[in-house]
Amino acid sequence: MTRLTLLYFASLRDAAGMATEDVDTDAADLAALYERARERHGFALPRERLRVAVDGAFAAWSDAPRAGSDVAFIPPVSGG
Amino acid sequence: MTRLTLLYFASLRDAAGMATEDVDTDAADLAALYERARERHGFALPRERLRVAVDGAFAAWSDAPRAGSDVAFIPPVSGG
Amino acid sequence: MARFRLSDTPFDTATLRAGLLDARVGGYASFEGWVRDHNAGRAVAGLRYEAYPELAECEGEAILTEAVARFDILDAACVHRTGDLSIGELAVWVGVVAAHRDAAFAACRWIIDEVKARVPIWKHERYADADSAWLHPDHPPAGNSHGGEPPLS
Amino acid sequence: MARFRLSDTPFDTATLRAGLLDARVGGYASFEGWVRDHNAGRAVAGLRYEAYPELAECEGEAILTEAVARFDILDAACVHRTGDLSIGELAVWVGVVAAHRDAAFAACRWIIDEVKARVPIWKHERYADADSAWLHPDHPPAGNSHGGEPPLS
Repeated sequence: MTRLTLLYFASLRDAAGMATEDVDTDAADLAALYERARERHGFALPRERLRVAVDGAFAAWSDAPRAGSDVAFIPPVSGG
Repeated sequence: MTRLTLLYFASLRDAAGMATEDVDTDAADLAALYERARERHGFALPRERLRVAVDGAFAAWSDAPRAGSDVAFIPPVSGG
Repeated sequence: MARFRLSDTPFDTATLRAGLLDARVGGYASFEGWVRDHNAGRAVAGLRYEAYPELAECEGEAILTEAVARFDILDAACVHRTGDLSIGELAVWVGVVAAHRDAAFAACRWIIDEVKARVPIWKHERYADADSAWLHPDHPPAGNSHGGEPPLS
Repeated sequence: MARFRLSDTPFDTATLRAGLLDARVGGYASFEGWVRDHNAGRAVAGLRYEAYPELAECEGEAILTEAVARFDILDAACVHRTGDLSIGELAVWVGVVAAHRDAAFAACRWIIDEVKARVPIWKHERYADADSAWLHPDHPPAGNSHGGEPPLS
């Protein structure tokens, strides 16, 4: 099991009811990590509409979860 | 003979050595009026590169000179 | 000095502009996004911008560095507000200086488009009818050719 | 109120911008032309803008009226300096407000191009080597398809 922290923003944070969540996971990659969070919190956004970042840098969904990292699921942005 | 005032700007004014010139002319149109001023002052700019304005509004080279009007020869502009 | 930054308080564009000007500058193009009273046909009462600050600053800086490399410009900068904003408040400013106007306009337009598409900032609109919503527009994430979902409202 | 004007003294763009903003505005695009220290490879010491004021104001106003009709914008304005300017002085400002940025950018670009092509204002550059020249660029006069002469230097 890998222990790490999930970061939620915007509608994901509202749906989860929290901004961060510490989890122990055996997900093989970041994609699976999101799918589990999505089931747990009922996120409306499919993974295809998100990006993922690890420790403040964009990452690939196929990356393996790293122990102690911050994993942020980035919903479609709307700055400007 | 038609009496009117010519207005010179930028390089035309420098070449003429004056900003305005009162003339009596029998030129048939504004084009001929410019050609005579060009001969008189040695203007480098051919008429095709100029526009002409009468009393503060753009006019056509084929217009007849009007007594008492201000005729401005407009060299290529360079604002901005 | 950072070319991109977030600001959780109102900021002055005259100061920012002055920071870009020097004797080589022939043209300054700028764009400002302001909070307007309507969006997509709904009366807007105000909004909040939330950012993922570490990633937003990193991604914003990357956009401006790329702009200076891609376009024939002298410098460029961008500031984006976060927090609660009222109607008529400044949300984002982009300023570009160049010798000539072609490059200044092109870079300014490119920067605001990239900021809107790539920087992790989210807009939460409060409507006059007391409803509110996060905006998650339907442009595909960068580097992803999928994304054909309807916008979340 | 006039949308276009000439100014024989320095002017403040923040005041001009404030005059364009209201609650409907989502985007403000602006362009400023500044006196730079070089032009066409020559070191410039300063310059003078001369206008034919009656015709310049009339033609400038016509351009801005046309911009408001052609583009989906809320308002637009332009101020052009006349007289003697030093390096680093503001020569011209264009500001455009719109609900959306596409129209704001397009109109701002169109206005400065039209002002440069049509408004009877002439630039007289003084060079570092004590020479000076009127600039009469070689774009054809509006409504005239001729104009293939080399630029006068």
